[in-house]
Amino acid sequence: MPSPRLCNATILSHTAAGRQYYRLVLKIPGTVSLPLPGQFVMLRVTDTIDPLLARPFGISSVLTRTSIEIFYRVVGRGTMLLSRTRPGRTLDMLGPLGRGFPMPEKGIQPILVTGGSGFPPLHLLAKALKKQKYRSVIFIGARDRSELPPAGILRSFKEQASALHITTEDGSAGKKGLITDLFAPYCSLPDRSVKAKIYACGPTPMLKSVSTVAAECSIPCFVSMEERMACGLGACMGCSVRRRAGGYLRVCKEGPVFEAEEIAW
Amino acid sequence: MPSPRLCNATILSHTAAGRQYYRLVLKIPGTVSLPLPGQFVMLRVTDTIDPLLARPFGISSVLTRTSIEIFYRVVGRGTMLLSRTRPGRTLDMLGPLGRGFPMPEKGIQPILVTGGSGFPPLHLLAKALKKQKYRSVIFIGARDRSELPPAGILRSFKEQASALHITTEDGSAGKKGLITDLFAPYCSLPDRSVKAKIYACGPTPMLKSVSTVAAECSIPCFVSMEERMACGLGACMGCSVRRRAGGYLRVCKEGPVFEAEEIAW
Amino acid sequence: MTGEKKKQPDLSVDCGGIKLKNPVLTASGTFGYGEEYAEFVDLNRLGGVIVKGISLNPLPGNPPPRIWETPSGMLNAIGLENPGVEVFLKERLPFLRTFDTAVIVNIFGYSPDEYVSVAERLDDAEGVSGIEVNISCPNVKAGGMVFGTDLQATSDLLGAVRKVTRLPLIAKLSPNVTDITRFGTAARDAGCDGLSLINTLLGMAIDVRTRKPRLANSTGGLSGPAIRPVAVRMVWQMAQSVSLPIIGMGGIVTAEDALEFILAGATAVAVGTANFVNPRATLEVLDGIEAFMTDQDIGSLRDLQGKVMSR
Amino acid sequence: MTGEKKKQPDLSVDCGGIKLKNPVLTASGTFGYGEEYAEFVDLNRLGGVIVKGISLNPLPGNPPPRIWETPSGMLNAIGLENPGVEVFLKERLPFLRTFDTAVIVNIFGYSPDEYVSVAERLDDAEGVSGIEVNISCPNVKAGGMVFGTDLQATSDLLGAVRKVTRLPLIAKLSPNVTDITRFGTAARDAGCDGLSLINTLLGMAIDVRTRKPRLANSTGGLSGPAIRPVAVRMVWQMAQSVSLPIIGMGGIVTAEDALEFILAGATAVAVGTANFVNPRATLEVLDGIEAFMTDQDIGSLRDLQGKVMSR
Ligand SMILES: Cc1cc2nc3c(=O)[nH]c(=O)nc-3n(C[C@H](O)[C@H](O)[C@H](O)COP(=O)(O)OP(=O)(O)OC[C@H]3O[C@@H](n4cnc5c(N)ncnc54)[C@H](O)[C@@H]3O)c2cc1C
Ligand SMILES: Cc1cc2nc3c(=O)[nH]c(=O)nc-3n(C[C@H](O)[C@H](O)[C@H](O)COP(=O)(O)OP(=O)(O)OC[C@H]3O[C@@H](n4cnc5c(N)ncnc54)[C@H](O)[C@@H]3O)c2cc1C
Ligand SMILES: Cc1cc2nc3c(=O)[nH]c(=O)nc-3n(C[C@H](O)[C@H](O)[C@H](O)COP(=O)(O)O)c2cc1C
Ligand SMILES: Cc1cc2nc3c(=O)[nH]c(=O)nc-3n(C[C@H](O)[C@H](O)[C@H](O)COP(=O)(O)O)c2cc1C
Ligand code: FES
Ligand code: FES
Repeated sequence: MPSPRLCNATILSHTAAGRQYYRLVLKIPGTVSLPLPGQFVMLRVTDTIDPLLARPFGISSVLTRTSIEIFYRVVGRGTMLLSRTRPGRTLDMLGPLGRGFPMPEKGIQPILVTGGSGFPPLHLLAKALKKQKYRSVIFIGARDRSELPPAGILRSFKEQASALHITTEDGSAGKKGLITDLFAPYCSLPDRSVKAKIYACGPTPMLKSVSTVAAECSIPCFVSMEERMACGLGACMGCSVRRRAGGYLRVCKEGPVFEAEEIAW
Repeated sequence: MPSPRLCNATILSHTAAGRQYYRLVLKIPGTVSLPLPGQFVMLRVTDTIDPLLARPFGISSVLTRTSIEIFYRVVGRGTMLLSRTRPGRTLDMLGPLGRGFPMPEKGIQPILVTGGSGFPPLHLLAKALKKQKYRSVIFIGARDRSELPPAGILRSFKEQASALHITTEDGSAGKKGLITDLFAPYCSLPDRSVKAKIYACGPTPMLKSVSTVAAECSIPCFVSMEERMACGLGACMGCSVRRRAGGYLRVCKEGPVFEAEEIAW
Repeated sequence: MTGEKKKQPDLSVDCGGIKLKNPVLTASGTFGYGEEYAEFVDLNRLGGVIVKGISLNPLPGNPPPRIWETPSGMLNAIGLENPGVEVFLKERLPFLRTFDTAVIVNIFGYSPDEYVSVAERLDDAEGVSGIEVNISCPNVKAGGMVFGTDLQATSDLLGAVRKVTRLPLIAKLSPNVTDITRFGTAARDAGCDGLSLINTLLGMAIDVRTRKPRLANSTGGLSGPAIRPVAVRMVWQMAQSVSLPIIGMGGIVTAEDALEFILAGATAVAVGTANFVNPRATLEVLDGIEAFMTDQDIGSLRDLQGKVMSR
Repeated sequence: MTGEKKKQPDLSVDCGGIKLKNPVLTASGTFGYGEEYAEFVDLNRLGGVIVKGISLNPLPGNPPPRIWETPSGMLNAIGLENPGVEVFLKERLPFLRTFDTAVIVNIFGYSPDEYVSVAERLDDAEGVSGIEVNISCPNVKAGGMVFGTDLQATSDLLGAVRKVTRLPLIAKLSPNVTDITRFGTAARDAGCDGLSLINTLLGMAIDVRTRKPRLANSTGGLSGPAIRPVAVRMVWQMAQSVSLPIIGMGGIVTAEDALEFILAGATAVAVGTANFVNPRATLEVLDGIEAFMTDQDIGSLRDLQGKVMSR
C-alpha cells in the first residue's frame, strides 16, 4: 500500500555544491506528500545496517511535483557515506515530517535569519514567501566565507529577498561581525513588533541570541531546532529539547519549528 | 609500506556471467603477489562495517600481472552486497592466502573434479597445467544445468582439457547422474594409482565421495576445502576442519588444499 | 500429498493467557502508543502492541541528548518519559481499543507501591490484555534497575503486583545479570504468567573531542541488531530452565531474526529498534514468518517453538 | 607559545608494572602469537602483544563451525586451541623476543592447579613481561567461565596464581556478570596488578533452515564493534571503583574508539576482532591516537586517562 510518507527515493543528481556542501536531488513517487517549508525527511544513507538509523535533512527546494532538493554538509560517518552514493541509487525516505514554519499574516514583514548549515529550510520558506508576495529581509551569518551557503543558493536568496545581509566573523565576505550586529539594530526599528515575524534556522547558540533579540524587541520568532533522532515520528522520545514551561518537546513531532519562547534556552 | 598481500583492489569489470554467477575482475597493484592455483583472497564487500568480516574467494584466472578474475554466486548477505558494487570502486583485499595445489610430477595425468561453485580454483589450475603441457581430464558435476559453470568457463575448461566430462543429476546437460558415476570407473582403470593425481574442489559431500574413490583406487588426491573464516591468516583458529590424525587443520593456513587422507571426513 | 495446495499456517499463540493471533508484538518504548505508526502499519494485523512504559504519575524523562547511535545499535536514556496512567487510560488506550489486537501495558515505578498502584488501576480498565512489568530499565537511577538485578527485590515486587491484578502478568527481565534464568524462576515463583527478554544492555559512549558522555545520563540502554546474539542466547537458556512462555526480543529486524528467537524457545517476539529503521518492520517480520512456514510446510508455530537442535 | 612547534606526545604508560612504550596492545586470541601479523605490522611499534591463551597441555579446541558473523560483531567458540606452555616457550616466544615490545601471556586452565602450573612455568621464562589470567572464557564448559562469574572462585584462583609468580599479573574479567566492579575488587585484593576488560559476551545464533546453532558449541563469545558500548561502560564503572590500571578492550577499530576507553579510565587498550577486519588496525589506532594528541596539544596520555567529564 503506497504511503504518503514512506518511499524509495531515487537519486537524480548528487554533486559537490561548493563551500563544503553537497546538493542531492531526489525523485519521489507522486504518492508522497510534498514538504512544507521547515519540514524534514529521514534518509537511510546506505543499504546496509551501518549506519543503523536514518538521518534527518531539511528540504531546500521542491523542484517539481516529484523531485526535491537537499543540501548537506559532511560532518560524520552518515553524511560521509551518503556523499558516496551515485545517481540511480535509491534511498529509503521517511517524510515529510514535523511541523514547519507558519506563514505570516498578510502585511507582515518576514525576517529570515540563518547561519552555518541552517539555510535549507529557510530557502524553501523564502521561495514560498516570495511566491505569496511577501517582502522578506534575509540575514545570513557565517564564521567565514567557506561556511556560507553555496553560491547558487546565495543568488537564489537574493532573488527571493527584498534585502539580503551577509556577515562573516572574519570579514571574508559581507560585513565583518556577528549576524546579530546587523540583525539586532534592524529589529529595534520602530513598529517591528507588530509588523514583523522572525524565522530562524542555524546552530543553537545563534538561535539563542536571535531569540533574545526577538524577545527584547517583542517580535514573534520561530526557530527550527536540531537534535539527534531515531524514529522521526514522535515514538522514541529521543529528540527532546527542554521546554521553558517544564518538561520536554520532541523536535520531530512538536517541532522542528518552535516558537522561540517555548524553548528553555 | 606496500605489502605483498594487502591492497585496495579496484573493480575493473563486474558482470552477471550467467548461471547464477558473477564475474569480478580486480586490478591489483604490481606490488601484490600473484596467486597460485588453489590460493584465495579475502575481500571486504562494502566500505561500511556491515558485513564486518571479509569473504574468501578463489581465483579463477590471472589475467595480467595486475588483474585477477573471480567468479562467485550470491548465497547470502555478503555476496549480495558484493554484487551491487560497480567498476571504479575499490575493495580491501588480503591475499593471496593459503596453500594451493601442488603441481604433479612430470608424466602424471591430472584428474580435475569439480561441482557446484567449486570451479574457480580448478580453472586456474587447469590453465597452469595446460601451460606446462599436462593432459588433464576434467569432470564437472552439477545438480542441473543452471548450476554448471558459466558458458565461458566451460569453453575454457574444454580448451585446457584433454577430455571433459559433464554430468547433471537431472540430465539437463551432459550425462545424467552423479559425477562419481563417470569418475569412479575412470579411476579404476589399471595403472591409475601410479600415473594419476586427483584435484578436487566443490561441496563437502562431493569431496568426500571423490576422496573415497581416490582411496579405493589408491590415487593421490588433493581437495580444496571451505570453512567460514575471520582472519584468513591462521590467527583466529576459526576455520578449522577435523584432521584424521586427531585435532584440527586450519583451512586458511594448512589449506585450503589438503591431501584428502589428512581430513576426517 | 504432493500437488495439494499448501495450507495457511496457524500463527496464533497463547502467551501466558494472552491470546495473540500471531506472535509479532512491538517492544515497549519503540512504537509509542500505536498511533505514531498507525499510518504505516495496519495495527489489526499485529499480534499485539506493547506500549511505552507507564508510571503512576506523568514523568518528564531525562535531559537531552537522550540517544546515540552505535555499531548496529543505539544507546538510549529516555528516562521513561510518559504521561502517567490516567492520561494513558483516557487519551491513549481508547485509540488502541479500536483495533483487533492485544494491548499489553508496560509499567514501572520508583517504588513497589508505585508499581502496585499502576497495576491496580489497569486491572479495572477495559481493553488491556496484559501487563508487562519492567523491572529492568537501566535509565532510571532511583529504581527499576535495582529491582531487576536483585533476586529478592524481583520476587517481592512481582509478588506485590501479582496480588492486585487478575490480568496476565509478564515480567520484563534485565540482561545485565550473571544468570538470567534465576530471575525467570523468581518471576515464575512470584506468580507471573510469562517473561519478556531482553531489555537493553547497559552501555556508554564518549565524545572524545568534548570528553563528555554522548548521553546526558552518562550511560544508557543498548538495543538493536548488535545485541541479538546475547538475546537469543538468554531466551535459549531461559526456555530450557523455566517453563513460562517467553516474549523474545533484542535486535529483531527480519523474519529470520524472529525465527531464531522462536526456535530458541520464544512463544512470541517483539520488534523494537527496527521500527525506527523501517516503520513497517513489524509487518515485514510477520509476512516473512508466514512465508517461511508456508514454504517449509510448517502448519503451526508450535512446530517451531524451541525446536533448535542440540549439536 | 603560538608558532612553536607542537611536541611529540608522550605515549608511554606503566600498566601495573609492565612498561609499555605506547598503550596499544593486541587482544588475546586475535593476533595469534604475533608471527601471523608480522608481515603487516612492525611489531616493534606496538606497546605489546597479548598472545593467544596458553594452557598447561596442548588443546585441540572445539569442533567446527567455530565462528559466525553477527551484526557488527562475531561469535567464536574456538575452545582455546593452543600448543601448550612448553611448545609456546620453545617455538613461539623466541620469535616474539626478537622485537622491542612487551609480551603478555594469556593463560587459562580447567582447574586452579593448571593455572598455577602454567604461571609457574612462565615465571622462569625470559622475555615474558606479564601474565594475563583469563578467568572469563565463555567457551570452555568445564572451567574458565565458572571462575569468572563466581567471586569466591575468582579470589581463590587469582590468589593461588599470585603466589607462584613475581611477574605483573593482570586479571581478564568476564562481562557476563551483574556487577563487574566486584570482580575487579576481588582481583585487586588477590594481589593482581591490573585488570583486562572485557572478554566476550556470551551469545548464540541459529540457522533457521537447519535449526542448528551456528556454532558446534551452541553458544560462543560475542566480540567486535557491537559490544563496544558495553565495554566502555564497564571500564568506566571499574575505573571509578577500583584503583588498578585497566587494559580496555571490546570493539576497538579506530583511534577514536581507543580514546573512548582511555577517557573512560583505561591505561592501555587492546585491539581484537578489528585485526581480522584490517590486519593493520593496531598501527592505525596507534597513529590515530598520536595524531589526536598532537592535534589537541595533549602532552601525555595521563592528561586523557579517565578524563571523561561527568554531565
Ligand atoms: C530537523 C533536522 C533537519 C536537518 N537538516 C539538515 C540539512 O538540511 N542539512 C544538513 O547538512 N544537516 C541537516 N541536519 C543535521 C543532519 O541531520 C546531521 O548533520 C546528520 O545527521 C549527521 O550525521 P552523521 O552520521 O554524518 O554525523 P555523526 O557521525 O552522527 O555525528 C557527527 C557529529 O555531528 C554532531 N551531530 C550530528 N547530527 C546532529 C544532530 N542532528 N543534532 C546535533 N548534533 C549532531 C554530533 O555531535 C557528532 O559529533 C538536520 C537535522 C535535523 C534534526
Ligand atoms: C577458500 C575459500 C574459497 C572460496 N572461493 C569461492 C569462490 O571462488 N566463489 C564463490 O562463489 N564462493 C567461494 N567461497 C565461498 C564464499 O566465501 C561464500 O559463499 C561467502 O563467504 C558467502 O558470504 P555471504 O555473506 O554471501 O553468505 P552468508 O550470509 O555469510 O551465508 C549464507 C549461507 O551460506 C553458507 N556459507 C557461506 N559461506 C560459507 C563458507 N565459507 N563455508 C561454509 N558455508 C558457508 C552459510 O551456511 C550460510 O547459511 C570460498 C570459500 C572459501 C573458504
Ligand atoms: C528508545 C527506547 C525506549 C524504550 N523504552 C522502554 C520502556 O519504556 N519499557 C521497557 O520495558 N523497555 C523499553 N525499551 C526496551 C525495548 O522494549 C526492548 O526491550 C529493547 O530495545 C531490545 O529490543 P530491540 O533491540 O529490538 O530494540 C526501550 C528501548 C528503546 C530503544
Ligand atoms: C577468535 C577469538 C579468540 C579469542 N581468544 C581468547 C583467548 O584465548 N583468551 C582470552 O582471554 N580472550 C580471548 N578472546 C577475547 C578477546 O581477547 C577480547 O577480549 C574480545 O574479543 C573483545 O575484544 P574485541 O571486541 O576487540 O575483539 C578471543 C576473541 C576472539 C574473537
Ligand atoms: S526522533 Fe523519535 S521522538 Fe523524535
Ligand atoms: S580464518 Fe582465522 S585461522 Fe583461518
